[in-house]
Amino acid sequence: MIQIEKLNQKYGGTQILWDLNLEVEQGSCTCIMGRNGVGKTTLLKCLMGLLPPSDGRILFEGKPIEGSAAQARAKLGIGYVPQGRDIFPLLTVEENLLIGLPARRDGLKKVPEKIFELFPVLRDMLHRRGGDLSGGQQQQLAIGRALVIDPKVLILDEPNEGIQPNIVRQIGDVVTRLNEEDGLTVILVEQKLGFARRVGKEFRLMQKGSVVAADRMANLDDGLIRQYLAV
Amino acid sequence: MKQLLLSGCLLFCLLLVSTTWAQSESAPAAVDGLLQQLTEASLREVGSVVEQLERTGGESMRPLFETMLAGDLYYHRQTGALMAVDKNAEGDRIGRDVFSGADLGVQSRRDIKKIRVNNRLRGQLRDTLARLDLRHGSTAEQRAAVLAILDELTEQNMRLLQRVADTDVNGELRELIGLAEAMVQLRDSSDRVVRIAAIETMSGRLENPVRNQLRRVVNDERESDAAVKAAAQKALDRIDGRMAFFGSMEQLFFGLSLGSVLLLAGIGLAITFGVMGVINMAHGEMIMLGAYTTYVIQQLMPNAIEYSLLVAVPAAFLVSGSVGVAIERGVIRHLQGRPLETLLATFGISLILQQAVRSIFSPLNMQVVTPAWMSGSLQINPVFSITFNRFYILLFALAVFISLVMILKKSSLGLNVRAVSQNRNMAKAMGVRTELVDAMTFGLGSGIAGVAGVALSQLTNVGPNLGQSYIIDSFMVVVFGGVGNLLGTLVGGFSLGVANKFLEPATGAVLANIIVLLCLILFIQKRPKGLFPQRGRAAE
Amino acid sequence: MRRDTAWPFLVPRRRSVDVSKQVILYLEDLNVSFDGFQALNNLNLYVNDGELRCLIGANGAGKTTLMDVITGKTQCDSGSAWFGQNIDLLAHDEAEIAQMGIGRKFQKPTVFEAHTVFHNLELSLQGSKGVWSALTAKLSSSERDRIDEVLKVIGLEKLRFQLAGALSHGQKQWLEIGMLLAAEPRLLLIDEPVAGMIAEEAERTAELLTSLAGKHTVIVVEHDMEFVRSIARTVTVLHQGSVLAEGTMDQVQNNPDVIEVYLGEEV
Amino acid sequence: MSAARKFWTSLFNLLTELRQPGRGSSWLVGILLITTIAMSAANLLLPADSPLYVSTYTITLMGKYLCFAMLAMAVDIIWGYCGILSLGHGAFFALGGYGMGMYLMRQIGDRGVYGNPDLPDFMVFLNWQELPWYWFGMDQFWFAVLMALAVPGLLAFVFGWLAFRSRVTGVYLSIMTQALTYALMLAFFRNEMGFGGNNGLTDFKDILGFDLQADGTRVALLLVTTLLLVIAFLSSRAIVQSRLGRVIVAVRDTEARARFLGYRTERYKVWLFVYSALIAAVAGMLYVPQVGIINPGEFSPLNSIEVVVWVAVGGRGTLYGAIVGALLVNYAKTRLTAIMPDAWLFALGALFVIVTVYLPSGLAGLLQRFGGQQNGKSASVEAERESSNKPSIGMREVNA
Amino acid sequence: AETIKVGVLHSLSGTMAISETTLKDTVLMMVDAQNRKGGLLGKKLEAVVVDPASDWPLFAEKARELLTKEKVDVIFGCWTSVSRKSVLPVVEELNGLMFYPVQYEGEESSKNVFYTGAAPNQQAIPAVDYLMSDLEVERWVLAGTDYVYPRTTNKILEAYLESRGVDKKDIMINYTPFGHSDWQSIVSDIKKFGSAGKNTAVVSTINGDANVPFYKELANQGISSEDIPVVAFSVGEEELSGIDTGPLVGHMAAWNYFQGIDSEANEYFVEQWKTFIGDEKRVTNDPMEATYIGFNMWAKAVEKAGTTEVDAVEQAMIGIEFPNLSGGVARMNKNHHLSKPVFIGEIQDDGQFEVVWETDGVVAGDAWSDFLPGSRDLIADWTAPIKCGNYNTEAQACGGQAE
Ligand SMILES: Nc1ncnc2c1ncn2[C@@H]1O[C@H](COP(=O)(O)OP(=O)(O)OP(=O)(O)O)[C@@H](O)[C@H]1O
Ligand SMILES: Nc1ncnc2c1ncn2[C@@H]1O[C@H](COP(=O)(O)OP(=O)(O)OP(=O)(O)O)[C@@H](O)[C@H]1O
Ligand SMILES: NC(N)=O
Ligand SMILES: [Mg+2]
Ligand SMILES: [Mg+2]
Repeated sequence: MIQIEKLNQKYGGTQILWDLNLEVEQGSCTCIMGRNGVGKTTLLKCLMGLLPPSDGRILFEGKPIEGSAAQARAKLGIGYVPQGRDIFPLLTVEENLLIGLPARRDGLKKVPEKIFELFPVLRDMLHRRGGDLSGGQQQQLAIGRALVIDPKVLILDEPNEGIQPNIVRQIGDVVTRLNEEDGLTVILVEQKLGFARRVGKEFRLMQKGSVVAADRMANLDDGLIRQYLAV
Repeated sequence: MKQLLLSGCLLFCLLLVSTTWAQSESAPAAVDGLLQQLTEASLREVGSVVEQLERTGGESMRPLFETMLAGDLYYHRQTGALMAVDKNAEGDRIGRDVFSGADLGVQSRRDIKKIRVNNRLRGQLRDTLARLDLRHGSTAEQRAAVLAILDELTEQNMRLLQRVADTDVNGELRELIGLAEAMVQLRDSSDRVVRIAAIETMSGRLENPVRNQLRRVVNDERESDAAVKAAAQKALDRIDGRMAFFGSMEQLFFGLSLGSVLLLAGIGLAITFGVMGVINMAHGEMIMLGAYTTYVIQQLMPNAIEYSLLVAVPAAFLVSGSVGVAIERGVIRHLQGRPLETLLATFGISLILQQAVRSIFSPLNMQVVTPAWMSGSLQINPVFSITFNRFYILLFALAVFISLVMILKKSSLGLNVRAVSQNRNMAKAMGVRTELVDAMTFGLGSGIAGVAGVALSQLTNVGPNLGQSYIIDSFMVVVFGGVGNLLGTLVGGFSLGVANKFLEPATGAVLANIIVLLCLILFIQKRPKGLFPQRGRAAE
Repeated sequence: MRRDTAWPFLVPRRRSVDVSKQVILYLEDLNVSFDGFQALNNLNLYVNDGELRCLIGANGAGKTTLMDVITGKTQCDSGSAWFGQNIDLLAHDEAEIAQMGIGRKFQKPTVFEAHTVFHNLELSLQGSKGVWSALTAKLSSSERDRIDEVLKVIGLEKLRFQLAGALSHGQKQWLEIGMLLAAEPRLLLIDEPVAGMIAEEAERTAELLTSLAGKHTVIVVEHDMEFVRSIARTVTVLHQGSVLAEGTMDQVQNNPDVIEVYLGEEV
Repeated sequence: MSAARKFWTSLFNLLTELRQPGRGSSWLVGILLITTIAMSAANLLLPADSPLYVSTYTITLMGKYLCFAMLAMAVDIIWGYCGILSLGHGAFFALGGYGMGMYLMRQIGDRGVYGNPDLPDFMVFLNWQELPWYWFGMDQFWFAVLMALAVPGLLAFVFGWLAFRSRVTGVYLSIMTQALTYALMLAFFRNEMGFGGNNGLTDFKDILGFDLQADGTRVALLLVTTLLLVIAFLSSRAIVQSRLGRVIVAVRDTEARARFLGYRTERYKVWLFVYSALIAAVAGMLYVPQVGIINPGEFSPLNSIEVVVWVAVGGRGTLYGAIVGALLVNYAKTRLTAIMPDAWLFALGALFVIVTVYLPSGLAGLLQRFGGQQNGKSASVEAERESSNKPSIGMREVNA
Repeated sequence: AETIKVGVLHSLSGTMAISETTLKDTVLMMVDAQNRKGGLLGKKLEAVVVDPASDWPLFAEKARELLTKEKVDVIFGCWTSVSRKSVLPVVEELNGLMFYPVQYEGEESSKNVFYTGAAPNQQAIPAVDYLMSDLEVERWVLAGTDYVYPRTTNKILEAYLESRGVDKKDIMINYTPFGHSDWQSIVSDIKKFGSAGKNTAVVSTINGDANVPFYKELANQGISSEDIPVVAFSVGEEELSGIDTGPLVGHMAAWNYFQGIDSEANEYFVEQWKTFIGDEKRVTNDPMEATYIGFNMWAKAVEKAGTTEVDAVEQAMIGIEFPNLSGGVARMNKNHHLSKPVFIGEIQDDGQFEVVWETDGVVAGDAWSDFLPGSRDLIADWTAPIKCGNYNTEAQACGGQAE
C-alpha cells in the first residue's frame, strides 16, 4: 500500500533520514520503533506531506505522492494523529471533528456515529473547547478526528504519551478493532514495548534515519531490542 | 435722487400694505418697473426691491423668488429681460421665462448676467417665501413658515398668522400659532395674569425663540414684575431640563455614530488581523480603495446617483476583495508563520497603493456625492435631530457586522479559517485547503474593508490619505475588543465612540481623545487580553 | 494574626524553608475552577521532606493544575498551600516560589529553543536571578563543572552546543530534567518525565529520581505504571480534583476504585 | 581580474566576519568610526572645490542617519531580543528631542524675533506672560540633558512597570505603545501644552555656545553622534552577550519557563525597556540640533512603525542589522525623493515587500546565508522556523 | 552655470500632497512658459523637484540639498507654516531665496523669503469687517485647526472683535486636531451657540482634510448659510473640488484671488493651466496665483538685477510690480509681503466662488499684526537703513534678527 524508496530528509544542514526504505502492506498494522531522535516523527511528517523530502519516492497505492500537498494526501485517505496531538485548541470538540468532513470521499455531511461509538467521551464533551480537554481526552479526539476523513491508512505518532492506563488499553483495543474488523492499515510509532507487542502485527526498527530491521512482531526478540532500543 | 425715489416708493407701499395684500393676485404694471430695478440695483439695494415685489406681486412673484433663491436668475445684458437660466447636460445655458416657464433658447455666456444674491438676500427670500407658504403652502410648509415667523413677531406677521388661524388648520399648526400669540402677549401685554398664562403656554417648548424670549424676560433689568420673572425662570428651567435630556440623547447618538465608524473601520481588520493574524498595515488602503470605487461608480452613473451607493457596495467588496486576494497570493502567502513580517510587507504595500491612487486619480480629494436620501436630518424636535447619513451608516455597520458573523458561523470558511490560524499543519493534514482558505479569508477581510470605504466616503475625504487616518483607530478597536473576537470589535467600537462623545463637551475633541487613549492603556492593564479575551488553557 | 500576614514587609525577603515538622508541603482544602469547571475540589495533601511521592490519576484529574497552584501559576479559589512551616505559597508569585526552591518540569517539554543546551543549563543554575547580577554574571569553574555533570547525567554531552529548538521530543524531556537538576531545588515537581522515552531511558530516569530523593523532595506525575512501580514508595491517586486513595503501590493497585477509574480491569 | 577576485573574497570574508556576533560587529564599529572621521576631516580640511570634499549637507545627513540608526538599535534590543514589539518608540525619541529642543530654545535668548529674553517666540505671540514651570532650568545644558533622559526614562518605567506587571504581551502591548505615542502626539499638538504646538521648537541658534550653523559644530555633532552610537552599540552588545542577554532571549521565547526558574521576568523587561527608551532618547537629543526642528510629528505612530520597518529590513535580533537597515532605508529615501519625487513610494514600498519575501531575516539574514555552508546550525533553526507553523518571535498569541 | 535652477520644495506625498502637488505643477508650468519666452538672462530655466513628503525635518534637509547640492538659484516651496519654519534657518544660513505662496499667520519676515500669500490683515480682518457691516453678525465662532496659523489669526481676530465692541460671551473659540473627522458635537455646539437670537457666523481656519467632514456635517445638521454662514480662510476651489458643494451654497471664503474672477489675464491663466495639466476639470486657486505672482516678480527682478545672485535679486524684488490675475497690480513691499486686493466669495453649486464683496484697492500685507501686543510696534523693512525683519519702532532698533 505504501512504499517509501530512498527517502532523504534534511533540516537545513543536518540530514535526518538517510536513504530510508519502508514498505507497508495493505491491512497491516506496522509498528515503527527506535530511540529518541532517530527520525520517526520526521518520517511520518514526510509521509503526510508536512515536510518536503529532499529526495526519494513515496508511493501510495502504487501512485507517487511525494510531490503532492498534505491536504491532497488527506483526501487520498491518509489519516494522521500527530505526536503531541495538535488539537485545535480553541475549536470545540465538535468543530475539531467537523473540520475533516470535506476531505471524505463519500461527501458525508455529519460526523459518523462510529466515532462516538469508539470514543463515548467525545459525545459528552462535544461543546467544550478542544484545548480544555485533558490529555487522554485530547488523544481520543485526535484519533477520532483522523477517522472522520474515512482514511485508508491511519498514522499514529506515539498515541499513548501521557495517557492513563485504562485509556491506553482502550486505544489499543480501538486500533486493533479498526485494523482487524475494518481492514484499516495502521502505521504506529510506539516506544512502549508492551503496547507495541499487543497492537502491532509487524515491526520496523529505525536507527540513524533508516530502517534497519523489519519483521513480524512475533519475531521481535531481545537481541534486536538490545541492539536498537537500548541506550 | 434714485435713493430718495426708492424710499418714497417704500413708504407708499408700507401705507398700502393691507390693501395690496388683498389684490396681489394679478401683477400690476408697477411690478415691471420693480423688475427693471432688480437688474440695476446693487447687492445692498436688491433687498428693498424684493420687499416691494412681495407687496405688489404677492404669490405671483413666487417663481421669481424661487429662481432667485436658487441663484438661477439672470438678465439679458442688452434687453434687460429677466430669465431663469439652467445648465443642461452639455453645459449649455438654457434660458426660461421666469413666470411662464417658456423656453427662451440657449444663451451665450457673454449676453447674460446673473442677478447676484448673497446670504442676507437669501435669508430675506426665504422669509418672503415662508410668508407666501403660510397662506398657500402645504401643511408642512405652513408649519415651517410659522416656525420661521416665531423669530420675527411683527404686527404684520401676527395679522398674517391670525388670518391663517381663522382658516381651517390642523391642531398642531393651531398650537404653534397659539404659541406665537402667547409670545406676543408676554412681550406686549401689561397684564400680569395674561403674561403668566402666556408663560404657561410657552413652558417646556423647545423652539429657540421661545427660550430666547424667556431668557430676555429673566435677564431684563427693567422687568419689575417678580411673579412674571419667577414664572419665566420656572418655564426656562423646564425647557433646560428637557434640553439636557435631549442633549444627552444627542450625545448618545453621536457616540453610537462615531462607534459605527470605528466598527466599520475595524471590522475588516478583525478578520485579517484578528482571525488570520496578519498585521495588515494596508488595511486602511483597502478602505480607501472602497471609497475610490464609490467615486468611480458615481462617475459611471452620473444620472443615477441615488442608486450609486447600492451598486458601490458590491463593487467595492469585489475591488478591495480582489486586491486583498492578490496581496495574499503574491506576498502574505510567502510569510506563513511569520506574522511580524507581514507588518513590514503590508506597510510596503500600503505605500504602493497610496502612491498608485495618487498617480491614477491625482493627489486631490475626489468628490463623492451624497444621495438625497442620505442628506439632511430627521428633526425629532427643535433641539434633537438625527442626521440621515450617520443613521444609515450606523444601520449599515450593524448589517455588515451581522452578515460577517453569519458568514463565519454558517459557512465552513469560518471553521476552516480558525483551524488554519490555530494550527496550519494540522489543518492541512485534515485535508483543509489552507491556501484557498487564506486567500478567501484575506479577500473577505479586505472586501469588508472596501465596503466600509463606501460608507466612509459619505463622511469624509476620498483621497490618498483616507486609509492612514483610520489604521490606528482600527487596530485600537480590534485590540481593545480582544483579538480574534468579532463581538469584541463591535462592543469596543461603540464603547470607544460613546466614551469619546460624552467626554467631548467637557474637554474638547482633542483632550477627549487623549483621555480615552489613556483609559485604554490603563484598561489593558486590567484586562491584558482586551474586553473579550480568548479563554481556556490554549489562550495562555 | 500571623506576623507575615499583617506586616509582610517586616519579613526578611529570602528565607529558607522551615521543615522542622518533617513536612515540606501542606495543601489544604484547595479549590480551583475554570469557567465553572471544578478542577481541584477540596484537595488535601501533605508531603514529607525528602520523600519521593508519585501522583497518579486519570487524565484531567487535576494533577497538572495542582502543580500550577503550588508554583503560583494558577490562583486557587480557596484553600491554603504552605511550603514547610513558614512559607505561604499563595502569597508569592512564580519567580519567588522558584527562588525559594521549588522547581518544576512541565508536562510538555519547555526549554529555551533559541539557546544551546549548555546555555539552557547555565540559565537554570542556582544563584541570584536579579537583573544586575545577570548582567555581571560570570560562569565560575564550579558552575561549569556542575553543568558538565548534569550534561553527563542527561546524556546530552555531545549536543551541548546544539540549539535546544532542534532537539527531538525525548531529548527535550531530558534537557528539561537537566535544567531542574542544575537548579537544585528543595522540592521538584515533575510532570510526566518519561512520556516518549523508551523503556531503558525510563529506567535511567527512575534511577535518577530515586537518587534525588532524600536530599530533595520529589513529586512525580506519571501514567506509566511500570515506571511508577519502579520508584514508588507512596502513591497518591487523584480523581476529579480530590484525593481518591493514598498508600503504597500495592495498596493502590488493588483499590477497586482506582482500578475502576484509572487502571482498568487487569493490570 | 585578480584584484576583483581579491575584492570579492575580502568582501566575502568581511560578511562572514559580520555574522559572528563578536568580531563582526567590531568591524562595524570600526567602519563607522573611520567613515565619520574621514568625512569630518574631508569637510573641515579640504577646500570646497576638491573632488573629495564632503559637503556640510552630507555631514548633517549622515548625522541624522546615525541618530535613526541609534533609534533603530533601541527598537531592536527590545524587539529582536525580548520580543517586545514597540510601535511607540518614537515617543521616547521625541521626548529626548524635546528636552534638547527646550535647551536650544532657551539658548536663543533675546535673539528671537520679538527679542524677549525669556520667552520663546511662540509664547510671545500667543500672549503668554511667563515661562511655564516645566521650562525652568532648561537653559542649563546639564539639567536639560538630565530631563531629556529622565522624562522618557520615567515614562518608559511607568508604562513598562504597569504593562509588564500585569503581563500585557504581544499585540496588546504593541498597540498600547502605539496608543501612548498617539496620545502624546495629540497632547503635544495642543498649543496649551507650551511646546509650540504643531510648529514645535525650531530656529535654534547655538549649543553650548557654539554656532549651530558652523561647519565645525556640525562635524562635532556628527562625531559625538557616532561616538555615542558606538558606545550604545558596544554596551548593548555587552548586554546581549551577557547572561542578562540570554535571560532576555529566554523571556522572549518561553517567558513562563524563565519565571519558573526564578527570574522575575517583568523586571527584566522593565529594565530593558527603560534602557532602550534611554537610547532612543539620546538619539532624539542628538537628532534635534542636527535637523534643527522638533515637532509633534515625531510622535506620529507611523514614524514608529517605520523604525520597526528599518529594523526588519536590516534583520532583527542582530543589533548591527538595525543599524544597517536604518542607514540603508534612509539613504534610499533621501536618494529616491530626489531622483524620482513622483514615484519613490513605489520603490520604497517594493523594497519592503521584496526584503520580507526574499530575505526572511532581513539583510543580516542575507549575510548569514552567505556563510550558511560552513555553519549549519543557525540555518537549521531558520529552516525550522520556516517549515513549522510556530509563530515567530514576538507576538506569539497572534496565532494562538 | 548653464541653466538657472529653480528648486521646487512641495510635498508630493504624505498628508500635504493634496494641496502642494498643485503648486509644484504650477511652478513647472511657469518655468515652461518662461523658457518658451526664451528663459532668463539668455539662459534656460531648469526645475529641480524634490519631495519632502510632508515631513517637516525633511523639508529642512531637502532645502539644504537644493541649495548645496543642486545649487538652485531660487526655491518655490512650502505650504504649512511649520514646514516654512523648518526651512527658514537653512535658507538663512545658506543665503538662499525662497518664495512662500500660502496665506499665513504673519509674525515673520526674513531677508531670504518673499511672502506672496496673504498676511492676516489681507484676509481675516476684511472678512470680519464684511460680516459685521453687511451681514450684521454679532456672535462669532472662531473654529480652527490647532496650529499656529489659526491660533494667531484667532488671537488677532479676538483682539480685533473686542476692539469693535463685541462681548467676550459672544465669541466661541474651538480648536480641533489636523484631519479631524468627527464634527458631530462641534457642529451641534455651533448650532446651539447660534440659536441665541443673534446673527451668528463661523470664521473658519480649519485646515485641509478636516473641511470636507466639517461641511458635510454642517449640511446634514441643517445649518444653512443663511442661518449661520461660514467664512473660511483655507478653503479654495481646490478643496471644494473634493466636496459635493450643493448644500454649501452661500458659505464664504476670503482670498486674494478666485478662479471665477472676470479678467482677461485670469481667463488666460485658467486656460493655460487646464492645458498644461491636461484636465478640463482642474481648478485654480489663490496659492497658485501667489505662486504665479511670485514667479513673475522673481523673473522681473532677475532681469532687473541682471543676475540671479541672491542679495541683488532680493533688493531688486522690493518695489517690483506685477499685474495680478484679478485685474489690479500687485506690488512687493519693503517687508517682503505683497499688496493685493481682498475678495469675499460665496460658494456656488458648481464649486466656484462668486465675489460678493471686495476691498476698494489693494491692501498691503502686514508682517507684524497691529492687534497683538508683542508685535504692535514691530515693522519689517528690508531697505537701507533699517534692513531688518523686526524693527521696533518704539525702541528704534532691530530685535534678535538684526544682522
Ligand atoms: N525542526 C528541526 N530542526 C532541526 N532538527 C530537528 C528538527 N526536528 C527534529 N530535529 C532533529 O531530527 C532528529 C529526529 O527528530 P524526530 O522528531 O524525527 O525524532 P523521533 O524519532 O520522533 O524522536 P522522539 O522519539 O523523541 O519523538 C532529532 O535528532 C532532532 O534533533
Ligand atoms: N486554563 C484552563 N482553562 C479551562 N480548563 C482548564 C484549564 N486548565 C485545566 N483545565 C481543566 O482542568 C482539568 C484538570 O486539568 P489537569 O491538566 O490538571 O489534569 P491532569 O491531571 O494533569 O491530566 P493529564 O494527566 O492529562 O495531564 C481538566 O479537565 C482541564 O480541562
Ligand atoms: N500657513 C498655513 N496656512 O499654514
Ligand atoms: Mg517523535
Ligand atoms: Mg497533566
